[in-house]
Amino acid sequence: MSAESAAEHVHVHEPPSSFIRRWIFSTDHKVVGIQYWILALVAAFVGMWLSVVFRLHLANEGTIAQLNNQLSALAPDSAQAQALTEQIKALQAKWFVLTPEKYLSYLTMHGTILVFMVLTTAPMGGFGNYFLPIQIGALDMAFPRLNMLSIWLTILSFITLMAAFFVPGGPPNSGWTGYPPLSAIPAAQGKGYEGPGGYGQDLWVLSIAIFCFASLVGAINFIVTTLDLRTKGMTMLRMPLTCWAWFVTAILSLLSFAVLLVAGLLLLLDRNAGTSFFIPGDLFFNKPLVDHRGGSPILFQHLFWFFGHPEVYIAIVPGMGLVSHLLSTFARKPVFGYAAMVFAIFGIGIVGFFVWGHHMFQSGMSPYVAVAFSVMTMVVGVPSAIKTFNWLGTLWGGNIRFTSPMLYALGFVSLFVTGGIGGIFLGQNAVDIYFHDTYFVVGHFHLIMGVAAIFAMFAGTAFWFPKMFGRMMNEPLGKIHFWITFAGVNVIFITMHLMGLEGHPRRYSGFNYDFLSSNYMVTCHKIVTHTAILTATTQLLLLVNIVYSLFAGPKATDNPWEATSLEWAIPSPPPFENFKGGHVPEVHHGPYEFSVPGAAKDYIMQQEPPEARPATAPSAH
Amino acid sequence: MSEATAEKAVEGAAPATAAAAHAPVKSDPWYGGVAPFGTDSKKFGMWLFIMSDSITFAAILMAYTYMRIADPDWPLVFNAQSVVLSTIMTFVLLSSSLTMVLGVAAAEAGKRKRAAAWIFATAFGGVAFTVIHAWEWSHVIHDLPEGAMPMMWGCFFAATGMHMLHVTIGVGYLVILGLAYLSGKFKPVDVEVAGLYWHFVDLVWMFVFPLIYLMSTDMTKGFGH
Amino acid sequence: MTPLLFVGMIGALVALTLYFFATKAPILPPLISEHGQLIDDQIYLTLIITGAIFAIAQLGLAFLVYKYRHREGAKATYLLGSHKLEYTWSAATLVLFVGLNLMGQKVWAEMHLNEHPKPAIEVEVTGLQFKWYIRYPGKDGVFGRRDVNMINDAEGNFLGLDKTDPKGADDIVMGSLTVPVGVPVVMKIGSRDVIHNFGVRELRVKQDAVPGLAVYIPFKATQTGSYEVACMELCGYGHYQMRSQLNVVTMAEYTKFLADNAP
Amino acid sequence: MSDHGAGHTAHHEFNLKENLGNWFFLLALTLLEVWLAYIHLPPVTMLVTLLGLSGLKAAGIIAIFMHMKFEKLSFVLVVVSLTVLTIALLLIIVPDAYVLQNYRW
Repeated sequence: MSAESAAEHVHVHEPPSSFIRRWIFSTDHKVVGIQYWILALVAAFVGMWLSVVFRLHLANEGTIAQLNNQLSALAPDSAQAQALTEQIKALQAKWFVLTPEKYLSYLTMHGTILVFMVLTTAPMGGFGNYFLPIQIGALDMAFPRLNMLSIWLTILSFITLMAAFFVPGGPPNSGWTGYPPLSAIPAAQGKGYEGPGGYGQDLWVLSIAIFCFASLVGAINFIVTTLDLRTKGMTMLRMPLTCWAWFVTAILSLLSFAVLLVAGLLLLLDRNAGTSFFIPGDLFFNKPLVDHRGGSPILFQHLFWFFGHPEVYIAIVPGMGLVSHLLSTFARKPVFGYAAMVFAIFGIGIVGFFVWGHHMFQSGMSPYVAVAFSVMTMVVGVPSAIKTFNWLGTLWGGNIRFTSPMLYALGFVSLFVTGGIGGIFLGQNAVDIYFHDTYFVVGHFHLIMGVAAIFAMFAGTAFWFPKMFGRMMNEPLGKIHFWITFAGVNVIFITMHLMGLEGHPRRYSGFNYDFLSSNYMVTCHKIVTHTAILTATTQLLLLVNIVYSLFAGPKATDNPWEATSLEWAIPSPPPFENFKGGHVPEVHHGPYEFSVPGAAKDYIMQQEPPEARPATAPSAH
Repeated sequence: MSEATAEKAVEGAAPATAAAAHAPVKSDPWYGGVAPFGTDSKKFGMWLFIMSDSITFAAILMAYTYMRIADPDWPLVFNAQSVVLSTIMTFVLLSSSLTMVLGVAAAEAGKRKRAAAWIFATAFGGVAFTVIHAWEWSHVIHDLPEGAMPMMWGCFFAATGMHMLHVTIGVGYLVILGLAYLSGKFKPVDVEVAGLYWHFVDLVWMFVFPLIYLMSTDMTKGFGH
Repeated sequence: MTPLLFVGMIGALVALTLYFFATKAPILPPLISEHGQLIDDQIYLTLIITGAIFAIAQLGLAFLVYKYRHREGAKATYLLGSHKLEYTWSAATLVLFVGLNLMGQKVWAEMHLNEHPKPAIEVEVTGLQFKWYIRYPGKDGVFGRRDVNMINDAEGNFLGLDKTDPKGADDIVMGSLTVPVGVPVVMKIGSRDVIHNFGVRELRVKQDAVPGLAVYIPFKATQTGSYEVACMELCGYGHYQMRSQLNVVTMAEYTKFLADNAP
Repeated sequence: MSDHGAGHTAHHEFNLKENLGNWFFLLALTLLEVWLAYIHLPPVTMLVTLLGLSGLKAAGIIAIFMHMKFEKLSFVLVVVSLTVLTIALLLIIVPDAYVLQNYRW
C-alpha cells in the first residue's frame, strides 16, 4: 500500500513499551523471525550433538568389531587374546557406548529435531517471517497475532519433544518416521518391557501434532501476506525469487501438514484409545496377546509420506529461492530465466505431491502404484535440472564477488547436484530394490535435504545478518567455516554413499554381520565419525562469528551488498514499522536489475524511480 | 566478454516473461497495493484454513474407506434408530447454518443486537448437536467390548470425534464472537469469517453423515438395541 | 585466491568421488540371482550416466566460478535467459530420466507384476523380534494352519503352528533359508510383530515383512554358497542383530536337507 | 493489524429467499439420502450416489451459505481446485486397500 494513496489507512504503531511485549510475546514479524532463527539454531546444535554422540558410538563399535575379528583369529587362551579381550572390555566401558535402545532414541530425536525444528523452521519461519513482508513492501505479516501464535506453538512443540528425554522410558526409538506397529505398541519398544508407558512416543506424536498446527497457521499467514500485502508495483513477477519460494513452500505446508496431523492423531488413538488403524490383527509380542486387529501399517506410511515428501521440498525450496537471489546479487547479473525459475519452483512443488510412494517401494504397497510413483519421481528431476542449469546460467558472464554468503550459495549448488544425483538411483523402483534403507539413502537425503538446506541457512544468515542486527559478520571466519564444513560434509556423506553401495543397512547400532565388520566398512565408519566430529566442531566457528559480530562487527550500511530488493532500501536494522512512518515506496523495477546496460551504477534498486533504468536497455519486467 | 558479444547475448535472450513485453498495468488487481482476489484478508485466511482442514477430514475419511475396502466383512452396525438420531443431528446442524447466515446478514446490515441473537442461536444449535452426539457416544462406549475396539468403532470415533471437536471449538468461537461483536470489538467481517468456519463444520458433516452412518446401516435391525 | 580454492575443492571432490566409485569395481557385492543381473545392469547404467552429469555439472560450476570471478573493471553481461536453451535442457532431462526409469521396469515386472514362475519351491518367511523363521511345506506341499494363540516361544513354536492340523505335520521350520540352486523359489514374506525387511545383498532381494500382509517374492539363485540375511527395516532395539542365513545348495543337498529335517 | 489488509469485500445484497431455499434443498437431499438407506442398494452404487448427493449439498453450502458465488472466479478456482485435487490425490491409496484385502497373512 503506497503512502500517497492510502495515507489515511496507514496506522503506524509505536513499538510496545514493555520488554515482554516487544521482544518475547511480540507480534512484530521481525522479532518472530529472529525467535524462529534462534530456535532453529538451538535445535540444530542439539540435533548435531546427538549425531556426534551416536557417531562416536559407531566408530567405537567399529573398533570393537575389528578387535573381535582379530580375536577370532587367535588361539582363545593365548596372551595376545587376553590382552585383546581386556582392550575390548575397556572400550566397551567408555561412556559413549550406547545401548541399542539409546542409540535408536538418539537417532530418532536427531531426525525429528532436525527435520521439524531446523529444516522446517529456519528457512521459512526465520528468514521468511523476517524478510517476506519487507521484500514485498508490507509493514507486517497479514495476521501478526497468528504469527506470534505460530512461533509459540512451535516452541511448545520443541519443549514437548525435548520432554521426551526426561520421561520414564526415555525418547521414542522408532525412527523419525515412527512406523507402526513399532511406534503404536509400547510392548514393541524395549527389552523386558513391562506395563504401559512409552510416554516418549506419546510426547513425540503430540509434539508433531502441535507442530502441524503451528505450521498451518504460519502457512496461512505467508500465503495471505504474499498475495494481499504487496506494495504498489510489486507484481507477482517482480517479487524476488525468495518470496516465490516462501510462497510455494507455504502452499506445500498448507496442503501436506493436514495429512500428517491425521497420521499423528490416529497413531495417538491407536496408542491410547484402543483403536487399530495401524495395527493388524494377530500380533504377538508376549502374553497377553495384542487384541487390536484389522489395521494396516502401510496406511500410516501413506499418510506419513503424503506429508513427508512435500516436507523435503518445504525444507529445500526456500533454500533454492535464496540461492537464486544470492547468485544473481553477487554475480551482478539478472537471474537466468526468472520465469523458468518460478515455473520450476511451482513444478517441484506440484510434482512433489505425486511422488511420496518412492519412500515405500519395498513396503508391500501395490506394485502398480509403485511404477506410477517411480515415473513421477523422475519427472521431479526436470524442474530440479532446470534450476541447476539456470543457476549455472546466472553465473555465466557474471562478475562474481566472493563474499561468504556467495560461497555458501555456491556450496549449495554443488551439494544440490551431488545429492540430487543419488535421487536418480533411489527414484527408480528397480534400483531401489538394492538401495532401499541402506546408507546410500542416508547419504542422499542428508546431502540434499539436510546439508544443502543448511548451507542455504548459512547463506541466509551471512547475507541478512547486517540487516537483522546492523553489523557485518566476520568474512575470514565465515570463509574458514565454509571451507571446512563444505569439505567435511562431502567426505561424510559421499563415504556413506560408498557404504550404501556395499549394502550397509541404516539404523544399525552394531556390526553383527560379517560384511559390516569388514575392515572396509569399519574404516568408512571411522572416516565418517572423525570427519563428523571435525565438522561439528567447526560449527562453533559460526557461533563465535555470530556472537562476536553481534557485539563487535563493523557497523553495516543500509545496503552493504549493493543488492536491489526492498529490505536494502531501509536502515539496518530496520525500524519497528519497517518503512519509516509506514510509507512504503512504490516499486518500479524487477528484482534482479544488475548491470543494466547504460545505467549509472551496476544495480537498480526496486524502489528507484523508473528513470533510473535507461529506456534503451532490454526490458525485463 | 567483448562489448559486441555482450550485445548479441542480450539480443538472443528471449523476454523472460509475458509481462516483459508489456509493462505492468496499474489497474491490474495483481499490480500490488490491493488484494488481488478482492476478498478481505481475514476471509482469505479462513478459506485457507478450511482448505487445509478439509484435507484433514478427507484423510480421516480416506483411512476409513481404506479399512473398509480391506475388510470384506465390514459390519453394518447402525440401526434405524441411529439413523433417525443422526438425521435429527443433521437437521440441527443445517438449521444452525441458516441462523448463522441470518446472523451474518444482520451484522452486515449493521443490526448489532439482532446479529448477536442469531449468533447465540447458532451456538445453541451447536450445543444441541453436541449433546445429542455425546449421548449417542456414551451409549456406544457403554456397549463396547473390553480391550481394543472393533475397527468400525475406531473409524466412527475418529471421524465424528474430530468433527465434534470442531463443533465444540466452534461453539466457543461463536460465544466469544457474539459477546465481542455486541460490545463493538469485532467488525461485521469477523462475523462473516466465523460464519465460514461454522458452515464448514456443517459441510463436513454432510460427508461424515452418509459415509459413517448411512453406509453402515442395516435397516432391517429396526429400532432399539 | 577464493575462486582458485573453490576450483581446487570442486576438482578434488569430483576426482576423489569418481576415483572411489570407479576403483571399487565391481562396485556391488557378488551377484547370485538371475533377476539381479537386470538390477545390476540398471545400477551400472545409472552410475555411468549420473557420473557424467555429476562431473559435468560440478566442473562446469567450478569453471564458471573461475572464469567469471570479479576482476578490476570487469562488467557482467546483462543476460535474462534463453527460452530455447531452457526448453532444450528440460526436454533432454525429461527424456533421459524417464527413459532410464522405464528401462528398469522389466525387472520390477518380473518380481512384482508378472505371474510368478511355476512350478516353484514355496517357502514362508516370518520375521519376528529379532529372528527370521523359514517354513517349508514339507512333502505334501501344503502349509499347515497357524494360530497366534498357539505361539509358545518357550516350546519353540515361534510361528504358532497348529499341531493338530494334519497338513502341518510335515512342515519344517528353520532359522535359516536353504534353497537349491537354479530352481525358482517363491517366498511368502510376513511378520509376527512389527515391520521387518528381508534383505539379502547378493540376491538383490529386499522386501518389507509387514504384519498382516503376505508379500510374494520370486527369485532363482545361480550360485551355491552361504550368504547373510539382514533386517533392513527398523524393528526395535535388536534391529542390528536380526541376522539369518541364506544357503544356496545343490538339488541333491537340498533333498537331503529336507529329509534330514523332516519331523 | 488486519486493517492494512485488503480494501473492501465485494458487497452483495442478502437474499433471504435464496438462503431459505438452499436450506430446504439441503434438507430434501438429506432426506433423500436417508431414504436411500432404507432401500437396499449395492455398496458401490450406494457410495457413488451418496457421494454425489453430498457433493451437491457441499456445493450448496459453499456457494450460498459461504458466499462463494459472490467471490471472484479466480479465487473460487484456486481454492476449490487445489483442495479437490489434493483430496483426489489421496485416492492413490485405494489400490493398496485391495492388496491388503487379497493378501492377508
